[in-house]
Amino acid sequence: MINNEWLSHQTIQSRGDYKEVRAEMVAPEIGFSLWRQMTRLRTVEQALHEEYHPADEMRCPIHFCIGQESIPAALSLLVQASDYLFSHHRSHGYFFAKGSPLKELFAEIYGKETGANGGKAGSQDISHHETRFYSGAILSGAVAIAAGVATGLKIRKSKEISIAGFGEGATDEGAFWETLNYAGKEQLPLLLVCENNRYATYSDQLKRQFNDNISERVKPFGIRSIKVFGNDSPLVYRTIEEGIKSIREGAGPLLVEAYTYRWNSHVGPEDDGKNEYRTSEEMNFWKRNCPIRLLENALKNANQWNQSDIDKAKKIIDQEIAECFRFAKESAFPAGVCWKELNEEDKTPLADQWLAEEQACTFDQNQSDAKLGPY
Amino acid sequence: MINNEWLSHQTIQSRGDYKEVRAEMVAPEIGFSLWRQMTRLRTVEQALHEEYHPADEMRCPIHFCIGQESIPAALSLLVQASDYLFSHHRSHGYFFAKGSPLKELFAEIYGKETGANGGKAGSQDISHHETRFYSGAILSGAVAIAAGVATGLKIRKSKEISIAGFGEGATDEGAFWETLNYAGKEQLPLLLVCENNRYATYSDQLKRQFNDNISERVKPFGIRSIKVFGNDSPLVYRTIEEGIKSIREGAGPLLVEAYTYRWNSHVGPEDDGKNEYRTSEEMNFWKRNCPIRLLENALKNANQWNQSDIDKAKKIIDQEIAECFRFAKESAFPAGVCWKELNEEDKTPLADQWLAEEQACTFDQNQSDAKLGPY
Amino acid sequence: MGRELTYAGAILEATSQAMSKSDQVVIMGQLVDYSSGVFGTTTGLVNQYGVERVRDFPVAENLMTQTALGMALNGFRPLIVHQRLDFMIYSLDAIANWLALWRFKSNGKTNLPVVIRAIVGKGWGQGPQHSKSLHSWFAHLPGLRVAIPATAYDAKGILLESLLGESPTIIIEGRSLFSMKEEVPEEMYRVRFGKAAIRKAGKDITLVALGMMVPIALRVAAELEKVGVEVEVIDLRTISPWDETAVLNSVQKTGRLVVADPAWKSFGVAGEIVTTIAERFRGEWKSRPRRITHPDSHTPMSMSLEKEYYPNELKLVEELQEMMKA
Amino acid sequence: MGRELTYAGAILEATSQAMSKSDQVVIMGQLVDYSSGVFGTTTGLVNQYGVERVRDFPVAENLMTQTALGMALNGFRPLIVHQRLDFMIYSLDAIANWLALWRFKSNGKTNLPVVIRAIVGKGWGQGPQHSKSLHSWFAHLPGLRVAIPATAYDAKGILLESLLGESPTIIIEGRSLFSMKEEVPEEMYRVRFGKAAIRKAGKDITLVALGMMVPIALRVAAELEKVGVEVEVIDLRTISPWDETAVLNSVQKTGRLVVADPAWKSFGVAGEIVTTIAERFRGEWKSRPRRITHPDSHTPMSMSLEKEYYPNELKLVEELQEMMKA
Ligand SMILES: Cc1ncc(C[n+]2csc(CCOP(=O)(O)OP(=O)(O)O)c2C)c(N)n1
Ligand SMILES: Cc1ncc(C[n+]2csc(CCOP(=O)(O)OP(=O)(O)O)c2C)c(N)n1
Ligand SMILES: [Mg+2]
Ligand SMILES: [Mg+2]
Repeated sequence: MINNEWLSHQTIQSRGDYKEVRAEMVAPEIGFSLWRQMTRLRTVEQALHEEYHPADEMRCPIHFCIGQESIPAALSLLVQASDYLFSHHRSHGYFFAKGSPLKELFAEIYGKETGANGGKAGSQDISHHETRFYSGAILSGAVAIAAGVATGLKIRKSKEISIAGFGEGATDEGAFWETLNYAGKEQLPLLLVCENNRYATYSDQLKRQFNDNISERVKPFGIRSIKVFGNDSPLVYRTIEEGIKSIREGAGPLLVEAYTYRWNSHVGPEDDGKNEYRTSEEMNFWKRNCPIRLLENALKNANQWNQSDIDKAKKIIDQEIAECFRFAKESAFPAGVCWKELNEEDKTPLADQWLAEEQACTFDQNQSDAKLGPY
Repeated sequence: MINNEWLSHQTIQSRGDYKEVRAEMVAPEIGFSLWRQMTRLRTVEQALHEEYHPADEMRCPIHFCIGQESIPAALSLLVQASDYLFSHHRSHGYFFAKGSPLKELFAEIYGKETGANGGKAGSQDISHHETRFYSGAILSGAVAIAAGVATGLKIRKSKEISIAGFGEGATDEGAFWETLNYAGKEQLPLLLVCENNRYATYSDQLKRQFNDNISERVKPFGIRSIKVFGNDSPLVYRTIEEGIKSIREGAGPLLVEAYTYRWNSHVGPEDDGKNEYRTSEEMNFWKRNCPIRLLENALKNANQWNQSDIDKAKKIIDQEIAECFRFAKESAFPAGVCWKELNEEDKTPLADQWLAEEQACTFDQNQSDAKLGPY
Repeated sequence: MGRELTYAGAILEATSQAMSKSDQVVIMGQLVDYSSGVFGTTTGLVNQYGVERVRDFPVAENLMTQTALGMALNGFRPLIVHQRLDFMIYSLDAIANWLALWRFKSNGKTNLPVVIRAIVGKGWGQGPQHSKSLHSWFAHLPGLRVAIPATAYDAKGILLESLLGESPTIIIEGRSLFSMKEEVPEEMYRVRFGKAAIRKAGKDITLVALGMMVPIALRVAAELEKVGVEVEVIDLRTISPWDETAVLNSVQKTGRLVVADPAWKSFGVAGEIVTTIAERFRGEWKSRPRRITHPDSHTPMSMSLEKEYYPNELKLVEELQEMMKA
Repeated sequence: MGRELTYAGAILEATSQAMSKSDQVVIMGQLVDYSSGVFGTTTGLVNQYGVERVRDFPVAENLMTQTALGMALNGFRPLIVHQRLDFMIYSLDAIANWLALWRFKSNGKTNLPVVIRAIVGKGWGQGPQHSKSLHSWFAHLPGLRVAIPATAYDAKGILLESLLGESPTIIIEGRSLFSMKEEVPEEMYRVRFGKAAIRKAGKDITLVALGMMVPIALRVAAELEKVGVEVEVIDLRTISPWDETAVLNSVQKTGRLVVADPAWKSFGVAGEIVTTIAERFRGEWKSRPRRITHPDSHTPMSMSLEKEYYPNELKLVEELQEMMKA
């Protein structure tokens, strides 16, 4: 196995530029697919970022994931349609990873009827039931729900797995740790993907946690774990591939901690630099060691770079995005919704089928006093 | 340091009766005090247990702590009046440990006006502000509050410490782990005492947690920890003594996990044996290896057993308890309380002193729309 | 006379019947698999349905609810039991930020049939951390159903309706009702949400009662009958939705409304009922509406204070008689 | 004309003044120590008071509240800020099982002056996890004070009153009020709990408004003035306790009551106000009371649906005019 003991946000920069990406770790078509998926995701995010203000139609908070493409790209090649995937607020990468329809992501952000949730949820709460993708803005909640799905899968003895993606910030919450206790105890088919990008909004991990050691902390809870340099996409791919395989084979929960970095502000297109929470050296380091560029170099070194394939792929991506925008912009806004119906299901097919209708009944007034029990 | 690697509820019994208590670990007067305090607490609990039904006046759930006297006894000799102590539902031992007035404990349980909380709180929510003792029945909550007090102490650069006592069950809760994260990160002056008695109500630790390894799990959170056989009272004393000393000197939080056992039902005097959650072998093992008996033997072996001192001490204890019962029984029930006053403070001395009275003011209706911010 | 069951026994029977009818039904909660069960409501289930479906859960209430949510998403119908509603407060994030709004944010596509039983302690010095009843909180949340059965018959019918229904549901159970015995049919039947039961007809005062207040209300009505006052006792049975029509019709007849809710007075369910009727009642009030509830105070432990704290028959009789004078 | 401050600026000033007056005041919350502060309400405090008193807290809301509680027990006066009230739901155990009942279970001996600021999102697609306002939940709990300031002036006065008061307090702040500017005195002054402000006098309808609904109510009153309807606008300012007398006196004059509450309709604050007045009002209703609130639905993200969801001036004008006809 690779040597990763050194990894932490305190040490990454000091070791200088990352030189260890090896295209040979994965088959050439996987290498290309990783590049293509990362580029696709990056291009989507850049396009949304640029359109945000001029269009003034994406009227919801968006947490862009530029710089963090490697995990979603690897997942996109590895998850099965029947697996479940849960995301936090920074949802676009995971939506993408699950193969959920991008058009519906765009339309959702635009608040349109054709959006994945008909404009009810927006970027930070988006879901797509058909492809088993779910998200939500409250930190750590979706991780716990993912454990619930995994509990169901285990009872059914299913080969499907449940996956939760989140940031290192979510691990501040107690909800995260009670989930780990249960996942470890039950040895659930659960893949936990922690994208450690060092910050929760502006707050450094070491301002909130004793140490940069999440992958170590989870082990005595019965969770296997591994940390990787998250911008080394072939390595990320192989790690997750083996991880998913082991989980499907019944080896129990696994946490993959991927060290990575977000380029943009925490939320929205405005610059949050005035909060001075990170240095330009740090930013530049991570831009130089961007997952796409690292892979590009590795592919070139391995003679797996075919410019015409690349150009073709880029063109298709551009067309897809243009089509997504068109779809989103041309779709209608939702209107005249029935609030009640949207919040409450009034059909009860199973109860209708199995339960007899109510009859009158007696009432006994001889209520005894409460008795002592185990409190 | 002592070898304690072997300790866990799975192994304790299999090693046979515990033979390692050494009276020499502590000064003779400490040995005697430990015996006296344990015996005092045991006698109190046994008396309450026996009186519960015949009297039919202790109308609240009580979680007896018979069998678990060693931690409270050690603490009673080591905490300072100005330290803070927080307990869970099994509160009597900790109330006792803080030197809070036993009479007021009895009266509180009897629901009397003279109780520590005037009969408002009962056994599981009792507190005694004057001696800085607090408890509460919701698991893990008091541990978090103890961290809050420790935060205050740290800001003040106080030499006082904050102590929280709880069972292994409380560590199922996420609230516990988010507290540890913070305590470790802030290196708070906090002593965490986990009395691991194996069960949460009837549920075995291994039914709820991956492993019997709490003291190990807390370490990577920045919490020093040590586990001890909790019925070895000189060892417990020394461990806590050193622990408290180190915390006062600024070494940061420490968790002491003490393996022990409760003799009675989880709650109340009724037998909960029909739930068949523990064997009579187990029960017998722990009764044989009871903290009082173990110390008694050790004191005898060390020639520190003076029967007339012992008899004298026992007599004083009996008198004290009789006095407590008399006080509780003769006290009046609370009556005619003002609910509003009890729940709300209407005095505001500081505000009265520092704030000017309100004046009329304008109102601007030019409310702008909400602006995007960090969500 | 048919077969009798206690309130606890009725819950147990409903659970067992639903579990045997549908593999989707699983139960989770602390100590559900021991012979005492949860106050007798889960006893023996583990022998019949095994530990996979009768799950003793770690003491981690928020996770338990999220686990149920995830299982529901995966096709199950989980039933959660909390020995005390107070413990459930740890799970409010799961309830308010996830469960209650899941259908909404899925754009009406996904339903989560998670059922939560919350037991409310009363008496024997439960004190302030073992006796809260926050049904008004749950009812305030869109997307949840809330019930408060007062009889063994309803306890069974509401639980079955919930377990085989499609909506997240919270059932408030008064611990002091558990030993009440009553005729309960063996078959699987439903008690629908939003349909109150008129426990006693009367023309003078409409007395809407919830949960633990129902038996008290009936005793009070019997008492007042003796002095010629006819109280109509409406057992609301479910709070969200609640049967506005039944209450309105009754008030249309009596012109007097009093709500007896076993919870704090202010910002509670009683206020909602009075307001809704005030908004809709077109007749003339013969007397101003009243609420009979716990005082706005946490629960005292002492036996002597419990007596002052919980509204009793005497107090109700007094209030109702004053209303007849007004 | 005196000096003007925004709502956010007024909060910042109150905090800073309290911190400089008393060492006991500390502030905790995510990102309180960055230059944006929490929407400008904490900017610069860290430079003045240091990191020990201006504490960027881990994302662990329950612990944050318990920490505040422990610090209060230790003699501090902690102020907590939540960027969204929704995040605070994780801390309800700390609030409902500990903070709210501490004084009670100490037998009235110990007060915990913990102040919690909860910001409620509105608009710009906040969606269902960033826009809930659960003030009725907090008001239902005995032992807590709850305020909902609508003006910069009140935001400052209520925060000072709370920070230097002795009771645990929750202050609900509408995010969309933060940029409102107003004359605010520089001195430290108090706005008392339980004292409403009559923002506009009128004899026809009593319009009780809370928080974000106050500016809307005033615009509506101005609109109706033009057609000869005199609306009395009462800004409640605090919810627990609330000024029953002010509302009752007004209704005694107008015979008409409408409550505008920026929250879900059912089981909410509006219901409490209507019921209390219905219990106490001895005159004759000229028209049945009404509530103007959000629908009983979670908040949609889409701009087009936000417009349908939040009550606006037009809707209010309509409702009030209907009341005049009735
Ligand atoms: C319970 C809760 N508290 C606070 C927030 C506000 N919040 C939104 S994103 C965020 C930071 C999250 O950091 P991390 O989990 O590392 O994910 P990242 O944004 O870095 O991808 C915070 C604190 C929230 N969404 N939920
Ligand atoms: C939040 C919460 N959930 C459930 C309970 C019910 N309960 C009371 S005591 C107890 C077991 C506690 O076990 P442990 O912490 O090991 O302490 P012990 O009783 O063994 O001393 C439980 C589950 C509670 N008090 N609080
Ligand atoms: Mg992060
Ligand atoms: Mg235990």
